[in-house]
Amino acid sequence: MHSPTFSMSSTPLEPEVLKKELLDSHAGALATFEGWVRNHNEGQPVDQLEYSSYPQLAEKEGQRIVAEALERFEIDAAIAQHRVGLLPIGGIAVWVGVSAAHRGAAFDACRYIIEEIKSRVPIWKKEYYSTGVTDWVNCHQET
Amino acid sequence: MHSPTFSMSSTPLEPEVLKKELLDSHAGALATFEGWVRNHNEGQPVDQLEYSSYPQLAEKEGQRIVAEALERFEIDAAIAQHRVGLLPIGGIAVWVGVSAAHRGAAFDACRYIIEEIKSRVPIWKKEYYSTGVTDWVNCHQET
Amino acid sequence: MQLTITYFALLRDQRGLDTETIDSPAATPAELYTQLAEQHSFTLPSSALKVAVNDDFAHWTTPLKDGDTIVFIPPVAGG
Amino acid sequence: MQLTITYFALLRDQRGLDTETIDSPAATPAELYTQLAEQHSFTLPSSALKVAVNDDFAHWTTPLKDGDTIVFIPPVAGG
Repeated sequence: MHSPTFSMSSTPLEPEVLKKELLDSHAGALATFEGWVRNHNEGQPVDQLEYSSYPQLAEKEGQRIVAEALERFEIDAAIAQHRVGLLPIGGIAVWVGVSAAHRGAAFDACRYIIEEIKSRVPIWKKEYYSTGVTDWVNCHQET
Repeated sequence: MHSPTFSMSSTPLEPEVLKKELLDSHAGALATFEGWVRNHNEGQPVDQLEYSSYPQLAEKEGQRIVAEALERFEIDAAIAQHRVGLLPIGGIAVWVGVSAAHRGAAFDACRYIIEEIKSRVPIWKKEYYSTGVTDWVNCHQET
Repeated sequence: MQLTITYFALLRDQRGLDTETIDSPAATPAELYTQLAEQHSFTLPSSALKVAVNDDFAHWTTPLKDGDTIVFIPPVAGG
Repeated sequence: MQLTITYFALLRDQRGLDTETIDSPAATPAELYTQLAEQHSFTLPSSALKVAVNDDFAHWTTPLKDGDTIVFIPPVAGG
Protein backbone atom coordinates (compact mmCIF):
# COMPACT_ATOMS: atom_id res chain seq x y z
CA MET A 1 0.00 0.00 0.00
CA HIS A 2 1.30 3.41 -0.96
CA SER A 3 1.06 6.49 1.20
CA PRO A 4 -1.96 8.72 0.62
CA THR A 5 -1.22 11.41 -1.89
CA PHE A 6 -3.05 14.61 -2.45
CA SER A 7 -1.42 17.76 -3.69
CA MET A 8 -2.11 21.15 -5.14
CA SER A 9 -0.25 22.19 -8.26
CA SER A 10 0.27 25.63 -9.73
CA THR A 11 1.46 24.15 -13.03
CA PRO A 12 -0.56 22.08 -15.53
CA LEU A 13 -1.45 18.60 -14.31
CA GLU A 14 0.17 15.68 -16.09
CA PRO A 15 -2.12 12.64 -15.97
CA GLU A 16 0.45 10.35 -17.60
CA VAL A 17 3.03 11.10 -14.91
CA LEU A 18 0.50 10.66 -12.11
CA LYS A 19 -0.73 7.41 -13.63
CA LYS A 20 2.76 5.96 -13.74
CA GLU A 21 2.97 6.36 -9.99
CA LEU A 22 -0.06 4.09 -9.68
CA LEU A 23 1.26 1.42 -12.02
CA ASP A 24 1.85 -1.66 -9.97
CA SER A 25 2.05 -5.18 -11.30
CA HIS A 26 -0.46 -6.30 -8.66
CA ALA A 27 -3.20 -3.99 -9.84
CA GLY A 28 -5.64 -5.00 -12.54
CA ALA A 29 -7.90 -1.97 -12.65
CA LEU A 30 -7.37 1.76 -12.90
CA ALA A 31 -10.25 4.22 -12.61
CA THR A 32 -9.51 7.87 -13.23
CA PHE A 33 -11.42 11.10 -13.15
CA GLU A 34 -10.46 14.37 -14.80
CA GLY A 35 -12.28 17.65 -14.34
CA TRP A 36 -11.87 20.08 -17.23
CA VAL A 37 -12.70 23.77 -17.38
CA ARG A 38 -15.96 24.11 -19.29
CA ASN A 39 -16.76 26.91 -21.71
CA HIS A 40 -20.00 27.72 -19.94
CA ASN A 41 -21.64 27.59 -16.53
CA GLU A 42 -25.36 27.94 -15.95
CA GLY A 43 -25.77 29.28 -19.46
CA GLN A 44 -23.05 31.94 -19.24
CA PRO A 45 -20.05 31.70 -21.59
CA VAL A 46 -16.87 31.33 -19.53
CA ASP A 47 -13.50 32.55 -20.86
CA GLN A 48 -11.24 31.29 -18.13
CA LEU A 49 -11.26 30.23 -14.55
CA GLU A 50 -9.15 30.81 -11.48
CA TYR A 51 -8.77 28.36 -8.64
CA SER A 52 -7.38 29.50 -5.34
CA SER A 53 -6.99 27.53 -2.15
CA TYR A 54 -6.24 27.75 1.52
CA PRO A 55 -3.07 25.72 0.98
CA GLN A 56 -2.27 24.50 4.52
CA LEU A 57 -5.74 23.14 5.10
CA ALA A 58 -6.42 22.04 1.51
CA GLU A 59 -3.49 19.62 1.41
CA LYS A 60 -4.27 18.32 4.89
CA GLU A 61 -7.95 17.71 4.11
CA GLY A 62 -7.15 16.22 0.70
CA GLN A 63 -4.74 13.75 2.25
CA ARG A 64 -7.36 12.77 4.83
CA ILE A 65 -9.79 12.02 2.00
CA VAL A 66 -7.31 9.80 0.17
CA ALA A 67 -6.47 8.03 3.45
CA GLU A 68 -10.19 7.42 4.05
CA ALA A 69 -10.53 5.93 0.57
CA LEU A 70 -7.59 3.59 1.20
CA GLU A 71 -9.25 2.45 4.39
CA ARG A 72 -12.80 2.06 3.09
CA PHE A 73 -12.17 0.37 -0.25
CA GLU A 74 -10.07 -2.60 -1.35
CA ILE A 75 -7.64 -0.55 -3.40
CA ASP A 76 -3.89 -0.57 -3.91
CA ALA A 77 -3.14 3.11 -4.39
CA ALA A 78 -4.79 6.47 -4.99
CA ILE A 79 -3.51 9.83 -6.14
CA ALA A 80 -5.36 13.12 -6.43
CA GLN A 81 -4.09 16.45 -7.61
CA HIS A 82 -5.87 19.79 -7.90
CA ARG A 83 -4.77 22.73 -9.94
CA VAL A 84 -4.62 26.30 -8.63
CA GLY A 85 -4.14 29.48 -10.63
CA LEU A 86 -5.58 30.71 -13.90
CA LEU A 87 -6.84 27.98 -16.24
CA PRO A 88 -7.94 28.24 -19.87
CA ILE A 89 -11.00 26.43 -21.29
CA GLY A 90 -10.17 22.73 -21.56
CA GLY A 91 -7.49 22.90 -18.85
CA ILE A 92 -7.43 20.09 -16.30
CA ALA A 93 -8.64 21.33 -12.91
CA VAL A 94 -8.46 18.07 -11.01
CA TRP A 95 -7.20 14.53 -11.55
CA VAL A 96 -7.98 11.48 -9.45
CA GLY A 97 -6.61 8.00 -10.12
CA VAL A 98 -7.20 4.78 -8.19
CA SER A 99 -5.66 1.37 -8.83
CA ALA A 100 -7.07 -1.84 -7.42
CA ALA A 101 -7.18 -5.56 -8.07
CA HIS A 102 -10.85 -5.29 -9.04
CA ARG A 103 -12.72 -2.63 -10.95
CA GLY A 104 -15.65 -2.13 -8.56
CA ALA A 105 -13.43 -0.89 -5.75
CA ALA A 106 -11.43 1.30 -8.15
CA PHE A 107 -14.59 3.04 -9.41
CA ASP A 108 -16.11 3.42 -5.94
CA ALA A 109 -12.96 4.89 -4.43
CA CYS A 110 -12.36 7.24 -7.37
CA ARG A 111 -15.86 8.59 -7.08
CA TYR A 112 -15.62 8.90 -3.32
CA ILE A 113 -12.44 10.94 -3.60
CA ILE A 114 -13.76 13.41 -6.16
CA GLU A 115 -17.06 13.87 -4.30
CA GLU A 116 -15.29 14.55 -1.01
CA ILE A 117 -12.76 16.90 -2.62
CA LYS A 118 -15.59 18.93 -4.06
CA SER A 119 -17.45 19.19 -0.77
CA ARG A 120 -14.65 19.43 1.78
CA VAL A 121 -11.37 20.79 0.41
CA PRO A 122 -11.01 24.58 0.74
CA ILE A 123 -10.59 25.47 -2.92
CA TRP A 124 -12.49 28.29 -4.60
CA LYS A 125 -13.36 28.92 -8.19
CA LYS A 126 -13.62 32.34 -9.80
CA GLU A 127 -15.19 32.42 -13.23
CA TYR A 128 -14.33 35.07 -15.81
CA TYR A 129 -17.29 35.53 -18.13
CA SER A 130 -17.16 36.74 -21.70
CA THR A 131 -19.10 39.80 -20.53
CA GLY A 132 -16.10 40.86 -18.43
CA VAL A 133 -17.86 40.08 -15.15
CA THR A 134 -16.28 37.70 -12.64
CA ASP A 135 -17.97 35.58 -10.01
CA TRP A 136 -16.97 33.37 -7.10
CA VAL A 137 -18.85 30.14 -7.71
CA ASN A 138 -21.18 29.13 -4.84
CA CYS A 139 -20.82 32.54 -3.16
CA HIS A 140 -23.77 34.29 -4.78
CA GLN A 141 -24.76 37.30 -2.80
CA GLU A 142 -28.30 38.28 -1.99
CA THR A 143 -27.69 41.94 -2.72
CA MET B 1 -22.82 13.85 -29.92
CA HIS B 2 -20.04 11.75 -31.46
CA SER B 3 -20.57 8.42 -33.11
CA PRO B 4 -20.17 5.34 -30.92
CA THR B 5 -16.67 4.02 -31.02
CA PHE B 6 -15.47 0.60 -30.06
CA SER B 7 -12.51 -1.09 -31.64
CA MET B 8 -10.09 -3.94 -31.24
CA SER B 9 -6.39 -3.21 -31.52
CA SER B 10 -3.50 -5.57 -32.13
CA THR B 11 -0.98 -2.92 -31.10
CA PRO B 12 -0.51 -1.35 -27.65
CA LEU B 13 -3.35 0.95 -26.59
CA GLU B 14 -2.56 4.64 -26.28
CA PRO B 15 -4.79 6.24 -23.64
CA GLU B 16 -3.51 9.75 -24.37
CA VAL B 17 -4.48 9.50 -28.03
CA LEU B 18 -7.90 8.06 -27.20
CA LYS B 19 -8.47 10.73 -24.57
CA LYS B 20 -7.76 13.52 -27.04
CA GLU B 21 -10.63 12.28 -29.16
CA LEU B 22 -12.95 12.86 -26.21
CA LEU B 23 -11.69 16.35 -25.45
CA ASP B 24 -14.48 18.73 -26.14
CA SER B 25 -14.87 22.21 -24.73
CA HIS B 26 -18.42 21.38 -23.64
CA ALA B 27 -17.40 18.51 -21.41
CA GLY B 28 -16.47 19.07 -17.78
CA ALA B 29 -15.89 15.50 -16.64
CA LEU B 30 -13.89 12.58 -17.95
CA ALA B 31 -14.10 9.16 -16.34
CA THR B 32 -11.76 6.48 -17.62
CA PHE B 33 -11.11 2.84 -16.91
CA GLU B 34 -7.98 0.86 -17.77
CA GLY B 35 -7.58 -2.86 -17.33
CA TRP B 36 -3.99 -4.03 -16.92
CA VAL B 37 -2.58 -7.53 -17.11
CA ARG B 38 -2.02 -8.74 -13.56
CA ASN B 39 0.90 -10.86 -12.43
CA HIS B 40 -1.37 -13.43 -10.81
CA ASN B 41 -4.85 -14.91 -11.11
CA GLU B 42 -6.51 -16.95 -8.40
CA GLY B 43 -3.16 -17.37 -6.67
CA GLN B 44 -1.24 -18.55 -9.75
CA PRO B 45 1.68 -16.43 -11.02
CA VAL B 46 0.95 -15.28 -14.57
CA ASP B 47 3.80 -14.55 -17.03
CA GLN B 48 1.78 -13.20 -19.92
CA LEU B 49 -1.65 -13.24 -21.40
CA GLU B 50 -3.18 -13.64 -24.81
CA TYR B 51 -6.46 -12.10 -25.89
CA SER B 52 -8.21 -13.36 -28.97
CA SER B 53 -11.57 -12.33 -30.35
CA TYR B 54 -14.25 -13.15 -32.84
CA PRO B 55 -13.54 -9.91 -34.66
CA GLN B 56 -16.71 -9.43 -36.75
CA LEU B 57 -19.02 -9.90 -33.80
CA ALA B 58 -16.76 -8.29 -31.18
CA GLU B 59 -16.68 -4.93 -32.94
CA LYS B 60 -20.40 -5.05 -33.66
CA GLU B 61 -21.33 -5.90 -30.06
CA GLY B 62 -18.86 -3.38 -28.63
CA GLN B 63 -20.35 -0.61 -30.76
CA ARG B 64 -23.82 -1.57 -29.60
CA ILE B 65 -22.67 -1.23 -26.00
CA VAL B 66 -21.23 2.24 -26.57
CA ALA B 67 -24.41 3.25 -28.41
CA GLU B 68 -26.49 2.03 -25.46
CA ALA B 69 -24.38 4.09 -23.07
CA LEU B 70 -24.86 7.21 -25.21
CA GLU B 71 -28.59 6.64 -25.11
CA ARG B 72 -28.95 5.78 -21.40
CA PHE B 73 -26.68 8.38 -19.85
CA GLU B 74 -26.29 12.15 -20.26
CA ILE B 75 -22.85 11.95 -21.80
CA ASP B 76 -21.10 13.73 -24.64
CA ALA B 77 -18.85 11.00 -26.01
CA ALA B 78 -17.50 7.55 -25.23
CA ILE B 79 -14.64 5.49 -26.61
CA ALA B 80 -13.64 1.94 -25.80
CA GLN B 81 -10.78 -0.08 -27.14
CA HIS B 82 -9.73 -3.66 -26.41
CA ARG B 83 -6.37 -5.18 -27.09
CA VAL B 84 -5.88 -8.53 -28.79
CA GLY B 85 -2.68 -10.54 -29.03
CA LEU B 86 0.06 -11.39 -26.56
CA LEU B 87 0.36 -8.95 -23.63
CA PRO B 88 3.08 -8.70 -21.00
CA ILE B 89 2.40 -8.08 -17.29
CA GLY B 90 1.33 -4.45 -16.87
CA GLY B 91 0.11 -4.16 -20.47
CA ILE B 92 -3.19 -2.39 -21.05
CA ALA B 93 -5.90 -4.86 -22.04
CA VAL B 94 -8.82 -2.48 -22.26
CA TRP B 95 -9.46 1.26 -22.12
CA VAL B 96 -12.78 3.02 -21.70
CA GLY B 97 -13.25 6.79 -21.58
CA VAL B 98 -16.43 8.81 -21.20
CA SER B 99 -16.82 12.58 -21.26
CA ALA B 100 -19.87 14.38 -19.94
CA ALA B 101 -20.97 17.71 -18.56
CA HIS B 102 -21.37 16.15 -15.12
CA ARG B 103 -19.31 13.55 -13.33
CA GLY B 104 -22.11 11.23 -12.19
CA ALA B 105 -23.12 10.38 -15.74
CA ALA B 106 -19.48 9.98 -16.80
CA PHE B 107 -18.80 7.45 -14.02
CA ASP B 108 -22.05 5.55 -14.57
CA ALA B 109 -21.56 5.24 -18.31
CA CYS B 110 -17.90 4.25 -17.98
CA ARG B 111 -18.80 1.49 -15.56
CA TYR B 112 -21.70 0.35 -17.72
CA ILE B 113 -19.45 0.02 -20.75
CA ILE B 114 -16.74 -2.00 -19.05
CA GLU B 115 -19.25 -4.32 -17.34
CA GLU B 116 -21.05 -4.99 -20.61
CA ILE B 117 -17.81 -5.51 -22.54
CA LYS B 118 -16.76 -8.10 -20.00
CA SER B 119 -20.02 -9.99 -20.16
CA ARG B 120 -21.04 -9.65 -23.81
CA VAL B 121 -18.16 -9.06 -26.21
CA PRO B 122 -16.66 -12.28 -27.66
CA ILE B 123 -13.10 -11.91 -26.43
CA TRP B 124 -11.16 -14.70 -24.77
CA LYS B 125 -8.22 -14.68 -22.45
CA LYS B 126 -5.53 -17.33 -22.33
CA GLU B 127 -3.21 -17.17 -19.36
CA TYR B 128 0.37 -18.40 -19.49
CA TYR B 129 1.43 -19.46 -16.02
CA SER B 130 4.98 -19.53 -14.68
CA THR B 131 4.62 -23.32 -14.46
CA GLY B 132 4.40 -23.49 -18.27
CA VAL B 133 0.73 -24.42 -18.20
CA THR B 134 -1.82 -22.34 -20.13
CA ASP B 135 -5.51 -21.93 -19.48
CA TRP B 136 -8.51 -20.37 -21.17
CA VAL B 137 -10.06 -18.21 -18.45
CA ASN B 138 -13.71 -19.10 -17.65
CA CYS B 139 -13.51 -22.33 -19.69
CA HIS B 140 -12.47 -24.67 -16.89
CA GLN B 141 -13.21 -28.21 -17.81
CA GLU B 142 -14.70 -30.74 -15.47
CA THR B 143 -12.25 -33.46 -16.49
CA MET C 1 -26.85 -28.90 -46.10
CA GLN C 2 -23.48 -27.17 -46.25
CA LEU C 3 -22.56 -25.40 -42.99
CA THR C 4 -19.38 -23.54 -42.13
CA ILE C 5 -18.25 -23.62 -38.52
CA THR C 6 -15.60 -21.28 -37.17
CA TYR C 7 -13.95 -22.12 -33.88
CA PHE C 8 -12.44 -19.83 -31.25
CA ALA C 9 -10.51 -20.21 -28.00
CA LEU C 10 -10.93 -23.55 -26.22
CA LEU C 11 -13.12 -24.97 -28.98
CA ARG C 12 -10.45 -24.17 -31.56
CA ASP C 13 -7.88 -26.03 -29.45
CA GLN C 14 -10.17 -29.02 -28.99
CA ARG C 15 -11.17 -29.16 -32.67
CA GLY C 16 -7.60 -28.59 -33.83
CA LEU C 17 -8.62 -26.23 -36.63
CA ASP C 18 -10.03 -22.73 -37.20
CA THR C 19 -12.83 -23.33 -39.62
CA GLU C 20 -14.45 -26.17 -41.55
CA THR C 21 -17.32 -26.63 -43.95
CA ILE C 22 -19.31 -29.78 -43.40
CA ASP C 23 -22.39 -31.45 -44.73
CA SER C 24 -24.79 -31.82 -41.83
CA PRO C 25 -28.45 -32.73 -41.33
CA ALA C 26 -28.61 -30.45 -38.23
CA ALA C 27 -31.69 -28.23 -38.40
CA THR C 28 -30.64 -25.90 -35.57
CA PRO C 29 -27.43 -24.78 -33.82
CA ALA C 30 -28.48 -26.96 -30.86
CA GLU C 31 -28.53 -30.08 -33.02
CA LEU C 32 -25.29 -29.11 -34.70
CA TYR C 33 -23.47 -28.63 -31.41
CA THR C 34 -24.69 -31.96 -30.06
CA GLN C 35 -23.34 -33.66 -33.18
CA LEU C 36 -19.95 -31.86 -33.11
CA ALA C 37 -19.47 -32.21 -29.35
CA GLU C 38 -19.92 -35.95 -29.61
CA GLN C 39 -17.64 -36.23 -32.64
CA HIS C 40 -14.80 -34.10 -31.20
CA SER C 41 -15.26 -34.60 -27.44
CA PHE C 42 -15.87 -30.93 -26.70
CA THR C 43 -15.89 -30.43 -22.94
CA LEU C 44 -18.05 -27.29 -22.75
CA PRO C 45 -21.78 -27.96 -22.31
CA SER C 46 -24.00 -25.95 -24.65
CA SER C 47 -25.41 -24.19 -21.57
CA ALA C 48 -22.03 -22.47 -21.19
CA LEU C 49 -22.00 -21.26 -24.80
CA LYS C 50 -23.70 -18.66 -26.92
CA VAL C 51 -24.18 -19.08 -30.61
CA ALA C 52 -23.78 -16.78 -33.60
CA VAL C 53 -25.14 -17.38 -37.07
CA ASN C 54 -23.70 -15.29 -39.92
CA ASP C 55 -21.82 -13.05 -37.50
CA ASP C 56 -24.65 -12.09 -35.20
CA PHE C 57 -26.04 -13.61 -32.04
CA ALA C 58 -28.74 -16.21 -32.68
CA HIS C 59 -30.96 -18.58 -30.74
CA TRP C 60 -30.13 -22.25 -30.31
CA THR C 61 -33.39 -23.04 -32.06
CA THR C 62 -32.94 -20.72 -35.06
CA PRO C 63 -33.46 -22.82 -38.19
CA LEU C 64 -30.22 -23.21 -40.15
CA LYS C 65 -30.04 -22.62 -43.88
CA ASP C 66 -27.66 -23.97 -46.48
CA GLY C 67 -24.47 -21.89 -46.52
CA ASP C 68 -24.83 -20.50 -42.97
CA THR C 69 -21.73 -19.78 -40.91
CA ILE C 70 -22.02 -20.84 -37.28
CA VAL C 71 -19.85 -19.91 -34.32
CA PHE C 72 -20.18 -21.43 -30.87
CA ILE C 73 -19.02 -18.80 -28.41
CA PRO C 74 -17.16 -20.06 -25.31
CA PRO C 75 -17.55 -18.06 -22.07
CA VAL C 76 -16.08 -14.63 -22.76
CA ALA C 77 -13.33 -13.09 -20.66
CA GLY C 78 -12.52 -9.67 -21.99
CA GLY C 79 -11.23 -6.77 -19.95
CA MET D 1 -6.54 39.41 22.68
CA GLN D 2 -4.45 39.41 19.49
CA LEU D 3 -6.06 37.43 16.68
CA THR D 4 -4.84 36.96 13.12
CA ILE D 5 -7.46 36.58 10.43
CA THR D 6 -6.62 35.33 6.94
CA TYR D 7 -9.12 35.89 4.15
CA PHE D 8 -9.78 33.86 1.01
CA ALA D 9 -11.95 34.18 -2.09
CA LEU D 10 -15.01 36.41 -1.75
CA LEU D 11 -14.12 37.42 1.81
CA ARG D 12 -10.67 38.56 0.64
CA ASP D 13 -12.31 40.70 -2.06
CA GLN D 14 -14.78 42.18 0.40
CA ARG D 15 -12.17 42.84 3.10
CA GLY D 16 -9.66 44.14 0.54
CA LEU D 17 -6.69 42.44 2.17
CA ASP D 18 -5.22 38.97 2.70
CA THR D 19 -4.49 38.93 6.36
CA GLU D 20 -4.68 41.19 9.41
CA THR D 21 -3.92 40.99 13.10
CA ILE D 22 -6.45 42.72 15.32
CA ASP D 23 -7.17 43.18 18.98
CA SER D 24 -10.59 41.70 19.66
CA PRO D 25 -12.70 40.78 22.67
CA ALA D 26 -14.35 37.91 20.66
CA ALA D 27 -14.36 34.72 22.73
CA THR D 28 -15.32 32.44 19.84
CA PRO D 29 -15.15 32.37 16.02
CA ALA D 30 -18.90 33.03 15.99
CA GLU D 31 -18.48 36.28 17.92
CA LEU D 32 -15.52 37.26 15.81
CA TYR D 33 -17.39 36.79 12.55
CA THR D 34 -20.38 38.78 13.77
CA GLN D 35 -18.02 41.65 14.63
CA LEU D 36 -16.12 41.52 11.33
CA ALA D 37 -19.19 41.05 9.15
CA GLU D 38 -20.76 44.18 10.62
CA GLN D 39 -17.55 46.17 10.32
CA HIS D 40 -16.81 45.18 6.69
CA SER D 41 -20.30 44.43 5.33
CA PHE D 42 -19.55 40.80 4.51
CA THR D 43 -22.46 39.36 2.54
CA LEU D 44 -22.03 35.67 3.42
CA PRO D 45 -24.04 34.54 6.45
CA SER D 46 -22.02 32.48 8.95
CA SER D 47 -24.32 29.54 8.14
CA ALA D 48 -22.68 29.40 4.69
CA LEU D 49 -19.17 29.32 6.12
CA LYS D 50 -16.89 26.88 7.90
CA VAL D 51 -14.19 28.03 10.23
CA ALA D 52 -10.57 26.99 10.77
CA VAL D 53 -8.42 27.85 13.77
CA ASN D 54 -4.66 27.40 13.42
CA ASP D 55 -5.03 25.62 10.07
CA ASP D 56 -7.54 22.98 11.03
CA PHE D 57 -11.30 22.87 11.02
CA ALA D 58 -12.86 24.12 14.27
CA HIS D 59 -16.28 24.71 15.78
CA TRP D 60 -17.91 28.11 15.84
CA THR D 61 -17.96 27.85 19.63
CA THR D 62 -14.32 26.80 20.11
CA PRO D 63 -12.83 29.25 22.66
CA LEU D 64 -10.23 31.50 21.04
CA LYS D 65 -6.80 32.03 22.58
CA ASP D 66 -4.38 34.92 22.25
CA GLY D 67 -2.31 34.49 19.05
CA ASP D 68 -4.78 32.22 17.25
CA THR D 69 -5.06 32.38 13.46
CA ILE D 70 -8.63 32.24 12.20
CA VAL D 71 -9.91 31.56 8.69
CA PHE D 72 -13.55 31.84 7.67
CA ILE D 73 -14.05 29.42 4.78
CA PRO D 74 -16.49 30.48 2.05
CA PRO D 75 -18.46 27.74 0.24
CA VAL D 76 -15.88 25.58 -1.54
CA ALA D 77 -15.99 24.89 -5.27
CA GLY D 78 -13.11 22.62 -6.17
CA GLY D 79 -13.08 20.12 -9.02
